[in-house]
Amino acid sequence: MKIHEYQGKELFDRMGVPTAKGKVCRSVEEVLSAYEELGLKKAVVKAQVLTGGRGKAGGIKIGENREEVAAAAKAILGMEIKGLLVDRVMVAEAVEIASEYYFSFAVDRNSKSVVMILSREGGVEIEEVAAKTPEKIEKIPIFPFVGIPDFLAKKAAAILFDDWKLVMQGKVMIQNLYKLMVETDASLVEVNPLVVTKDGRLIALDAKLNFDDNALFRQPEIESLFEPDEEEKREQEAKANGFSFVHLGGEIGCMVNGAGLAMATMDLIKLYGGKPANFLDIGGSSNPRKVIEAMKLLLSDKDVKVVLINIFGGITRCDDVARGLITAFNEIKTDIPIVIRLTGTNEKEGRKLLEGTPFHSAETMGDAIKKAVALV
Amino acid sequence: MKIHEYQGKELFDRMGVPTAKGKVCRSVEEVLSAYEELGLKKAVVKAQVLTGGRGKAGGIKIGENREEVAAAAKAILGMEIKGLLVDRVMVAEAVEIASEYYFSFAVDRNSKSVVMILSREGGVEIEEVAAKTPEKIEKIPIFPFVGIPDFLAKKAAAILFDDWKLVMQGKVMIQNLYKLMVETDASLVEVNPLVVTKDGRLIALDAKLNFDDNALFRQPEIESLFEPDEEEKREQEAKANGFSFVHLGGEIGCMVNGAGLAMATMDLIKLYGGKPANFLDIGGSSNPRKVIEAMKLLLSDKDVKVVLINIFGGITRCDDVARGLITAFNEIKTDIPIVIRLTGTNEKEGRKLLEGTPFHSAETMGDAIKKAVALV
Amino acid sequence: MVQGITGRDGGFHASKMRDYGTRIVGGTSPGKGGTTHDGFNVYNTVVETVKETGADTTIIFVPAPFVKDAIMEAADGGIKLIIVITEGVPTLDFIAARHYATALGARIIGPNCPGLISPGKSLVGIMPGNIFTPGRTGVISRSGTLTYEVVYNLTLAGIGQSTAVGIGGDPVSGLYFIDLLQMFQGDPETDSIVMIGEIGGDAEERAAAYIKEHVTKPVFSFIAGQSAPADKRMGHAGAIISSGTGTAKEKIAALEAAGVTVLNEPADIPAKIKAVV
Amino acid sequence: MVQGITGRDGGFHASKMRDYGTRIVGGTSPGKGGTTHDGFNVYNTVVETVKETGADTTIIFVPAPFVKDAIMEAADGGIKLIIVITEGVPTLDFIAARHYATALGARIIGPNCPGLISPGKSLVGIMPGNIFTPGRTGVISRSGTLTYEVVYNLTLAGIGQSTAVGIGGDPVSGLYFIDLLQMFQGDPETDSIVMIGEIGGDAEERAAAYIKEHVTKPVFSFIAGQSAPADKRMGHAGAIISSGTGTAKEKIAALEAAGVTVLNEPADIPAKIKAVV
Repeated sequence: MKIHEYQGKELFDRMGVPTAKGKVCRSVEEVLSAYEELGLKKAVVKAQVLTGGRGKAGGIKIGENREEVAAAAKAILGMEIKGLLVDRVMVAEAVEIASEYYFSFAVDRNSKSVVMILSREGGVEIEEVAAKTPEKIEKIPIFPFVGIPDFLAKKAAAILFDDWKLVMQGKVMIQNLYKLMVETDASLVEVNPLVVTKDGRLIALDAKLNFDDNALFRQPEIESLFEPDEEEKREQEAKANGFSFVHLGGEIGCMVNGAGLAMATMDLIKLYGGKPANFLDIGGSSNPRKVIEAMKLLLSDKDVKVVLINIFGGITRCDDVARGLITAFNEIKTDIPIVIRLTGTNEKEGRKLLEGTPFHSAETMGDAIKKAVALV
Repeated sequence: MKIHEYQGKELFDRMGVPTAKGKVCRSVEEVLSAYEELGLKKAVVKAQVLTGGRGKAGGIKIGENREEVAAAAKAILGMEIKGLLVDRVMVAEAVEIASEYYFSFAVDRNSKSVVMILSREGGVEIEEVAAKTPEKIEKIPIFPFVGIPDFLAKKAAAILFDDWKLVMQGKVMIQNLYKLMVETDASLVEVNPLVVTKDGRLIALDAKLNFDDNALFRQPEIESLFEPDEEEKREQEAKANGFSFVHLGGEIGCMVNGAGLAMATMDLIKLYGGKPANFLDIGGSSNPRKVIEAMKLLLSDKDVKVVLINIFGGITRCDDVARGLITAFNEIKTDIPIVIRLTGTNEKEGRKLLEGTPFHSAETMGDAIKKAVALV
Repeated sequence: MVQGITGRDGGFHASKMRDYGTRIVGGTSPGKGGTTHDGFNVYNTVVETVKETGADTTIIFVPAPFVKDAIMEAADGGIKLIIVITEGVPTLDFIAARHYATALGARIIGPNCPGLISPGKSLVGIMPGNIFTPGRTGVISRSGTLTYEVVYNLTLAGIGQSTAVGIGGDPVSGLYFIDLLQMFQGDPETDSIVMIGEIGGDAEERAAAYIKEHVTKPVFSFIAGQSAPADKRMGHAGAIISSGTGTAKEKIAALEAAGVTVLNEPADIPAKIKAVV
Repeated sequence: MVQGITGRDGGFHASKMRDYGTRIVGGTSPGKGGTTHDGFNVYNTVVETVKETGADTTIIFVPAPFVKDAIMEAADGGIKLIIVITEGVPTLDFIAARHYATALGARIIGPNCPGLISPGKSLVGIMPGNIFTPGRTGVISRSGTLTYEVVYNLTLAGIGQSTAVGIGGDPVSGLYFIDLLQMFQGDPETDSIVMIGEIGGDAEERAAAYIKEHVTKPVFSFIAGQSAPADKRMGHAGAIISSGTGTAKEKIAALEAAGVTVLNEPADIPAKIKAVV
C-alpha cells in the first residue's frame, strides 16, 4: 500500500524527522492561503500523485513569490502524470540546498532482512545510481531484534556526511525513521532527496512510504490513509471476497485457482494471440458461492467477451468442482461464452459432468485458451 | 541495592502484576485504619525488613479480626530480625491459598544471561529446594534482544500450571515482570510464594527486588527508594569519595588499593590472629587527598587501634606514593600507630623515604600484618 | 507435528498427510492439550509435543498474526525443519522469526507455500498427493496450483518426481531456489530439476548465476507473469514488478544464459525432459 | 586499537602500552576523527579504524554508560578480541552486548578488568608492565592489584609468566576461568597455572570441576575474601556472598578436591611452584 508524499511527511513530522514546512492543498486558493499562513517566500509546489518521476513530468515547480506560486499551482492542479489526475498539491518552503543524499529502509528479499540503503548521490532515481555506479550505494542489513543501536546509526550517517555535527543529526533521523518503519509495518521508507541546507540543517525533502499489505490488519491508522483509485477499489472489493484481482484491459476474462496458474493462464492467452481482461485468483477452494461472486466481477467488465475458467482440482476433486460450476451457472444466466478447463484429480469425471451443458469444455490449458481466443 | 517488600509490591502494582491488597504502616494505629480502609477481614501483618527468614523469626502473623491484627502489629513493630529493627509492617489481605509456587528472574553468572527460575515448590527457600531436589527447579535463559515472546511465557507458565487458564494468567504476569526487570535494571525479581487462590486467581504474595548498583545512574526513581542503615550510609559516603568500604568491627583499620588486595589483607590479618576493622579499597591512584579522606574514614571508627596501609605501586611508583603519604600525614595528626607496606615499582626508594618518619614500615604483606597485630 | 492441528485447515491436512503415509505424531492447540483430534494427540506447546513424541519437523497452519510466535516456538522447541503454510504473514514478523529460527539451527520453508512432498514416501504440505508419482525429477516452485499443473503433466507423461518443494509466494521466505538447487544437485535420487519461477525480485537471476557455477544436472524452467503489468501485485505478495525490475523477461534471459531450458508452456516441459534425460 | 583514546585513562594507557611494545594502530573518539592524539591516529568509528589499520583487537576505556554500544560497535566492525577496562558497566548492558558480540564471533575479556599481558611481548591492559617477566607460568585472576602482588612475588622469585589475564570483578564477564584454563592447558609455552579467585558466584567451583577433568598442568590458587561477611559487596560488584553461597571456604574445598594447591598467603605461591615445576 502506498501513500501520498504529504501523508508521509505528516508521519515524519510526528516521528521527529525534520521536513520542510509545507501543507497539502486542493485548489489555487488553498495554496495561496497556505503560502501566507506558513510565511513562505520562495516556495515549491509539488503534485501529490502515487507515482515517481513527478519532476520530469512537470509536477514540481518553484515560485519566487506569491504570483509565481499561484501560477505553479494552477499549472499543476488538474494535470495528468502517468495517467493519474493531480487533484492536490503540496506547497512547501523551498529550502536552500547545499547537498543531496539518498536514504531508505527497504525489505530486502535476498538478505531476508530490512536493509538501510545510503548514497551520496541523492535526488536522482536510486535504480539509475545502482545500475551505473553501484559502488556509490551502501547497504546495511539490520538485525531484527537488535534494531539500530547508536553506533550503527552513527556508522551509517558517517557514510553520508563528513561533518560530525551532521553525523549526529543523521543518527537521530535514522533511528527515528527505523522506528517509523517498524511501528507502521512499512516495507519501504525512502527519503530522496535527503538534503543538507546551506544553513547546515538536515531535512527530508521527500517522504515515500510503502506498507506491507499483510500487516494492515494491525495498522488501522495506516490503512485509513489508503485512497484507492477506481481500479484499486475493484481490487479491494475482490479481496473482500477472498479473491486476488487485477484489471488488465483485454477481452478474455479469466477465473483461475492459484496465483501462479492465473499468471500462466494470462501469459498463454497472450502467447496464443488473445488479450486477458484480468488476473483473477479465486483461491484454494471453488465452491458455487465463490464462482458466482467471481463471475459477477468478471461480467462487470463490459469489455469481456469470453470467460475462461481454469481450475486445478487437487484436494477438491474435478467432479465436485464441475458440480459447483453447474450450480453456480444455474443461478447466473449469461450469454457470454464460457470455456471451462478442469484438470487434476477425477478430471475425466468432471469433464463428463460438463457434457451437454452450454459450456465449452477443454482438456489442456493450451486447448482451452485456443478455444477462448477463437470465441472472442 | 535492595528495597522493601511493600516498595516492590508498589512496582508490581504499577506494572499490572496482581498482588494482594495491602498497605505499609508505621504504627498500630496506622495498621488499624488501613485494615478498615482496605475493608479487610482475615489479614496478614508482615515485618518490612531487608532480610529473608521473616516468617521463621516471627515477623509474619495472621489476624482473623481487628483485635488479632492489632495484636500482631504490636508484636511485630519494634522487634529485631537478624539485627534489623522492624519500624514498619505491611498489613494485607490474607488470601485463601490453594497452591504455592516459586518464580524469579535473576542474573545468572554462568549462562551470562538473565534466567527465569520456576518451581512448583513455592513458599520455601529456593536454595533449600535447589540443594535437596534440584530436579524440581527449571531455569530458562532469556535472549537479551528477544526478551519473552508469547510462546516462551506460555511455555514457562505451563511448567507451573496444568490449567490453561492459569497458564494464560501466568503468561501475562511473566511478561510484565520481565518488563519490570529490564526497565528498572533489576538483578533479581523474585515472587515467593506466587500463589493460586482458592477462587482461581494468580497472586504475587511477596515481592523481592534487587537492583544493579552499576545502573543506578540511570534509575533515579529506583535509587530514591534506597533507605540505607547507618553502616550503609558510611559505605555511601565512602563511595562518594571513590572508595569501596565495608565495616567489619575489628581493631586494625586497613587502607588498600584494589579490592582483591584489600580482601587478601583482611584475610591475612585474621590468619595472623588480628581483627580487621574494615574493608577499604581506595582505588587505583593514591594521591594525598584520597589518603586524607580515607584516614578520616578509618579514624571515625573508635575501635580502630592500628592502621595498616598496604599499597601496590604499579604504574604509580612507590616513591611517589610514599611522598603522598608523608604529605597526607603532615596534615592529619594522629597518635594511632600506622604500619605502611609499599610494594611494586621503586619500592626500595619508597621505603627509604619513609625511614625516619613515625611510620612503621614493612617489606612484605606478612611482615606488615605481623607488625600491625603486635601493635594492637 | 502440526501447529494448529485443531483448526479447519490444520486438521484437514493432518489427516490427508497421514493418509499419504507421513508419520504425524500429533500437534499443538494451546488450551486443548491432553485431548485428541481426529485421532491425533493434541498438546498445548511445541516443547511438550517434542518431549512426548520426538518430532523434528513441524507444519504450521496457525492464523497469520500468530505465525511469528509459532515459528519461534518451533525453533525453541528443537524443531529443525519448519514448514509454514499460512498466507498473509506480515513481512517484518517473518524476518524476525526467521532470524531467531536460523540462530537456533532450524530451516524454514514458506510462508504462503504448499509444502513439500517426496512422492510415495511422505507429504508435509497441502499438495494433492495423488497427482504425484515417484521418480527422478526434482521440482522447485514459488507457486501452488501452477506446480500441480506442471507435476500433473509430468506424471501423465510418465516422469516421476524425487521431491517437489513449494517455496512460497511471499517476498521474504525461508529456503529458496539456490538452497534447493544445491540440495537437488547433491541428491543421488534426482537426475533433472524443474524450476517454476514468477515475476518479482531477482531470485531467478541469482539462481541462474548459481546454476551456471554449481549445477550440472539439466534444469527446466517456466516463469509465470510474462504478461503482468508493472506495480501490481499478482496474487502472491512477492509477485510484483517494481521500479521496472523483477520482470519475466529478465529472468528468462538470465536462466537461458545459464543453460536452463525455459519453456513457454507448462505442458511442454515433459517432452523436453524426455529429450534430454 | 583503543576505544576512547582521547580520554584521560585511554590516552594514558595507550602510551604505556605502546611503550611496552604493543602495536597500537590508533583509536576512536567520535567527532575527533582525522586528528592525532599523543601520536596516535584518531578515528570517528571502529569500522573506519579497522578499514584504515586492520586492527583485530580493541581495548575499551569509554565511560560505563557507553560500553554496551562500544562493545557492539567493535564486534560489528570485525574486531575479534575485545578487552573492556571500564568499571561500573550495568549488568544488563553487558549481557546484551556480549550476546551480540558472541553471535558475531568476537570474544570479550572484562569488563572491570586490568586486561592481559604476555610479558616481553605485548600488553593490552593497564597492568604495570615492569613488574612482569617472561616465563612459563600462566596467571588468571578476578582481581587487579592482588594479581600484581602475586606476579611481583613470582618475578622476584625468578618465576616468569607466559601470559597473565585479569578476567574482571563483575558478576557477569566475558572469558572466564574455564576458558582460560583451557587455553593455558593447550599452550605449549605454559607449564603451570596460578588462579586467583575470590568470593561470589561459583566460577571457582566450576573451574575446579574442569581442572579435575581436563587440566594436567599443576594449578596453584589463592582465594580472597575468606574473612568477608555475607551480603556485602567487597569492592568488586561480583564479590558478594549471597544466600550463603559463594564463600571462600566452598571454593577452596572444591579446588583442593580437584588437586589444586590452594595457598593461604599470596607470598607462599612462588615456593610451591618451585617445589613442583
